[in-house]
Amino acid sequence: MKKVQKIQGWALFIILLIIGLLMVYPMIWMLVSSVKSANEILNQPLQLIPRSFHFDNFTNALKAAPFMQWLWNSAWTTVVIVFMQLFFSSLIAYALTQFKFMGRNVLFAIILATYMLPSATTYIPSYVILGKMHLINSLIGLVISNLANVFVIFLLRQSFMSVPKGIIEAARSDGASEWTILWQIVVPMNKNAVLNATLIGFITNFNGYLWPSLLLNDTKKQVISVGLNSFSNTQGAFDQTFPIIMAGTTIAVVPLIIVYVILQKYFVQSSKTSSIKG
Amino acid sequence: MKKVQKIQGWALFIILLIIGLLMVYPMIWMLVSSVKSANEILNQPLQLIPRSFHFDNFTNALKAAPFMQWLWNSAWTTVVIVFMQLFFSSLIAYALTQFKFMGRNVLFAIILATYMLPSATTYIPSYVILGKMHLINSLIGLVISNLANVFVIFLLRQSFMSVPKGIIEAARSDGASEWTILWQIVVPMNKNAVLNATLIGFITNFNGYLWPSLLLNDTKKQVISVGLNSFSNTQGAFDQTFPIIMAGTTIAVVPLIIVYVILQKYFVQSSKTSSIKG
Amino acid sequence: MDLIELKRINKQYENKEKVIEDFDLNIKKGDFTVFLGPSGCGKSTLLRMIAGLEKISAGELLINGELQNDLPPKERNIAMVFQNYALYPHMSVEKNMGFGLKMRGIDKQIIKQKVTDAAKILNLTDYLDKFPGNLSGGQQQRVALGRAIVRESEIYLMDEPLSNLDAKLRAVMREEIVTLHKQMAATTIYVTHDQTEAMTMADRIVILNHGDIQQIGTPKEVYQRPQNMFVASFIGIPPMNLIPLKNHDGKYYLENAELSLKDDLGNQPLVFGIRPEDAFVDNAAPLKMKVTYIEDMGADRYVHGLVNGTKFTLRDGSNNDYQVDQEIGVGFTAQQVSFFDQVSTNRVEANLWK
Amino acid sequence: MDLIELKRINKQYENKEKVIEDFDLNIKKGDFTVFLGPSGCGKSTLLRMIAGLEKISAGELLINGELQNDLPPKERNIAMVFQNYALYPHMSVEKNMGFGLKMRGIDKQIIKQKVTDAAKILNLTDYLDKFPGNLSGGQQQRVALGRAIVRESEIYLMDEPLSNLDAKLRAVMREEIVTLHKQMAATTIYVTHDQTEAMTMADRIVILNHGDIQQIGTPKEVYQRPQNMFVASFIGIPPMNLIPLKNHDGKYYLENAELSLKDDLGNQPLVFGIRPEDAFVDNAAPLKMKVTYIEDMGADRYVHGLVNGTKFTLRDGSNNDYQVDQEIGVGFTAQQVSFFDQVSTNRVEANLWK
Repeated sequence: MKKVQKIQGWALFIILLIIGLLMVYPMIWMLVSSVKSANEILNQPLQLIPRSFHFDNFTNALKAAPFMQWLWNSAWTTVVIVFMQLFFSSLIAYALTQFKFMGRNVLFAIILATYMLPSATTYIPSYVILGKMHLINSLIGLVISNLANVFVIFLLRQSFMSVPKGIIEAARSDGASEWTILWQIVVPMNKNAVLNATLIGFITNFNGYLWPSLLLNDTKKQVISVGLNSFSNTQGAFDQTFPIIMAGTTIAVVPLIIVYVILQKYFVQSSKTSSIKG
Repeated sequence: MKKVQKIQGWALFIILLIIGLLMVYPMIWMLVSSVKSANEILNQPLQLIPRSFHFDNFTNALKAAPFMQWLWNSAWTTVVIVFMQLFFSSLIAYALTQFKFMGRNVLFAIILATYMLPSATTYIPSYVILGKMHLINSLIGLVISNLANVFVIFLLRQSFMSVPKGIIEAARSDGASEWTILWQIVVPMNKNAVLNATLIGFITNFNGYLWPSLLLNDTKKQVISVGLNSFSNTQGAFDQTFPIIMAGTTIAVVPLIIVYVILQKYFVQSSKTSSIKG
Repeated sequence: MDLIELKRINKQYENKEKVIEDFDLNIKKGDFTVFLGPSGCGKSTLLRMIAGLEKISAGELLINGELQNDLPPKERNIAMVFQNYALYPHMSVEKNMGFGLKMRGIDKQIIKQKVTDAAKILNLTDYLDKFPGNLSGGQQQRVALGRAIVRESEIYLMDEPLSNLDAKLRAVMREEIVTLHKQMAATTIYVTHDQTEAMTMADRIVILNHGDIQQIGTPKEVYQRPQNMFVASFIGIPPMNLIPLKNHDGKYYLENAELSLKDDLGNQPLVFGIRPEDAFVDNAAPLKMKVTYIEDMGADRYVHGLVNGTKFTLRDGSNNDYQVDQEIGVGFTAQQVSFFDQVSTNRVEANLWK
Repeated sequence: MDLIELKRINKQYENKEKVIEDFDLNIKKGDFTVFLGPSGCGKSTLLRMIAGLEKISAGELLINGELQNDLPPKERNIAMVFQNYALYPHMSVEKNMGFGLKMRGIDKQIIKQKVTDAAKILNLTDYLDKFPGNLSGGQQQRVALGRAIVRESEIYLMDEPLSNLDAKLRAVMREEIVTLHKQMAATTIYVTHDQTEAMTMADRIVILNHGDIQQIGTPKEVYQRPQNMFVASFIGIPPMNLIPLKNHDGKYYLENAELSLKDDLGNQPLVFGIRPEDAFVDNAAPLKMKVTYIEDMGADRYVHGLVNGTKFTLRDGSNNDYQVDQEIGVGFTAQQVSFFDQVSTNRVEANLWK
């Protein structure tokens, strides 16, 4: 019997590993393509091991466009946006969950409504407003137009609701102000949700394309997602420059890999802990 | 003292209402613009009350492009995709939280990694694969390429982790199969997370633009987000057709409003309940 | 002037019935007062109004003669121990205990000293670096106590602090809290539904039901002279046996035996009450009970049965065997009998002759 | 052949120490067996292995002589009551109770009938449409019991089912469970750390510590003749008083008083044990205790103190007043004394002369 179960364990492991590999396949494909020759990509697109390694794709890519500038633009705007979104969203989520006031449900209904709108519908009014503030074609404008994020508010509110009332009251009778309770009690207790929001915010903003492509025109002011796309479109014959595009994409993904390495441990860990506690 | 508190309550209400209105402003702007004349939009873009109502913008929009076909394409693909994503994600989230098997953390780490990738990196391999399946320029292809969604897996896993072990065990000793436990116990108990995922999935897919714009070419096969955009781009002089575009956008938003009305009650309700329970 | 004065306190939640109506109570400095009552009797609500966590709908709360109604919790010199400990899960034991002092801007060195001292008293010295999630229930309870005592407040409020502990630990913690109370001589209000806690810890018990005071008294008074049938049956495990008396021609009968009262009560309808430990098996007695269930606790044995359909329990010190359905005679100690009015359920002062 | 046989059962979690080692136990059909022990003693793990919720690392579990080790829970004819009720929060009481039958494909009409019957027994008829979240703790507990009894299994397993209820409700539910057990005559294994539950409900108590059986016996045996010092101090609230004896020239001394034993034990080092209710105040007695704390429970009063530095408790039936730090003499009933070996801590059969 024991042997049968061990074999079943292995089988499950292998099946799930295959699913996992299928999921991660596009990333591997991109990495592999970035060191292949153009001919090899076109002729054998699904072949995983390159016949020869063309690391010069990377140097060519870096020579062909200001990838480093774009990366920097994306990185700092994303970090600032994520930070500000977490800050404002925490404030609103705290008010929505810990205070009782007239119109609380109305406010939440409005937030929910806003969340459902295609973000495209906000582009025109946002563009008009930023224009009046002379912030078109400016990374500051990109940051300002992303200060609030209804999804982050939504996520934090759902999580803040689970903080036991007793802990808030204990802190109040310990003499803590609402400000202190938010930042020293509620936010640390919802570390999980805050990390989720950080991850989601980072990904959404770093990978964001449409809005920055409308807002930013100068090549130097491009963010990496837009820059990479315009680079691909301006490289002429697609079939010949494909490896260079893949190399550029790989460069663009580096910050995501860094964030992944930092956060990955935490998310996987939290799964371990919970499985022990049961 | 009582009076002061009442005034404070009103002040908070008004401040938060203003924030709410600022958030919902783009939607109102769009609705208002859809019944304005082109001149009025261009000359007084921030004026909320139209001088005259031009409902013919809507009939003109419907005459100018197959909005109803596009809406239908978006609606059914979105419903099918959301349903399938919930189905598959529930299965994976259940395995990740309720089974102990080798490589569980590896699998989750891979899912997390996939989630972080800009979806743009998956476009090319997905396109290649769909091409081999002869599903380019097909709504079926759009559905199939969206069957799994790592974000939904992520969301459901985090929520499924909180189901007390005792309840799963009670169900097992009551004679329920794992399949039954998943659909009759775990999913209903995580109604909240499932509704969150439904909402997010609906919004993401209904509003999705880039991937369908790459995959679908025929005008008849367009989804509403892409159709609307190409309609805007092909209407010639932007300043004259702007009201028609806004009318089209308003039409595109109708299904979102329907979903909002259905789900809104639930989300706001859940906030009420939790505030009583404390 | 008493330390805490509650004057015609009312509590009403929005659009709901009043939970507390015109509640009056004074609490003396240094007293250990226990609010005892079933769940929903308003005892926690009262405590939370004193702490400032719940608004007072009407009436006045005075501490040291000063009106507190509109003071926020942090401006009242009160430390509270919460039912579910309410420890901050992301802070070490040391940080949990020092948080209240830190919020009051106390110097770090002094906080450390006070926390170390409190930890020593509560046997928590080895756990100062641990997090609440890694502690047992009893240790978490000690941290919650420690968090309150480092504050050195004038008033301590405790909301069912032992309700999540097992019987052994509860017994230990009861003694610890009483000892702490004596050391610190601080005024304490302790809310519980557990009458053992009330009996063993209180200087004064306030028994509540539906927001009304049923009786105020020392544990002994409350146990021996319950002021109404609610108190009689709420205090004591098993509770006092209550049997309505029959009344013929101005004479009272307990089932078929006449009871001769010293006092003339006219024809007031009475209920007879006797505690299980004041009743015993006496087969010569005219009162008969049909045995339904024997409960042997080791140290004591309770014989449960029915007296003409009414549940009756006695504590039996003998080693005799009883069978279910057996009929036994029940005697009782005449001095320990209580009487209540059948209608008002209030205590009636009356004594038996024998 | 006994209904349940555990043969050299072992439990070891991955890369950890063994929780249970070579555990042997037989349980007879119809018995109410209680596994009693402190938390972490392995009692729940044993129950969960019997239920099939936990793998058996080594050894054999037989039910009706058939090996169960690799059967999933649903293929064992066992109904379990979980500690935190484990009710399905999204199902009505009726659906909760009927779920196990529905999973077994029973006809809807029959399920309805059985659930209605069980609800009648448990006073849940008015709550069938309610959801668990709207019920009190006691009602939730009844639903959990109801869910088990509708299954009409051969074996009932209960994992600390009353631990979340208050003292009054626990007393009521104890009686209900015993009554139910008698009605259904089903074999029941009940896990608890509460010795009152064990004493009042069990046909046979299995006392566990660190995965090992300390003693198996009826409540009376376990209370009156504990087989070692662990059992002596685990059973009884307050626990048995234990004082090491001194030994000079083959004679035993309890402090400064000689004890004359009937039996010749050589120089075996002994511990003297007496339960609080078998000790009393007798100022003429040579054994002296310094009073530290009086605990008046209403029906009983416990006097806690120190005998030459060792904690000692006696139950006092008198109405005398004692002061803290007062020295009183302690007498005891000679027949009720227990002796233990100081080293092995096991019971030593010995009797006092007087």
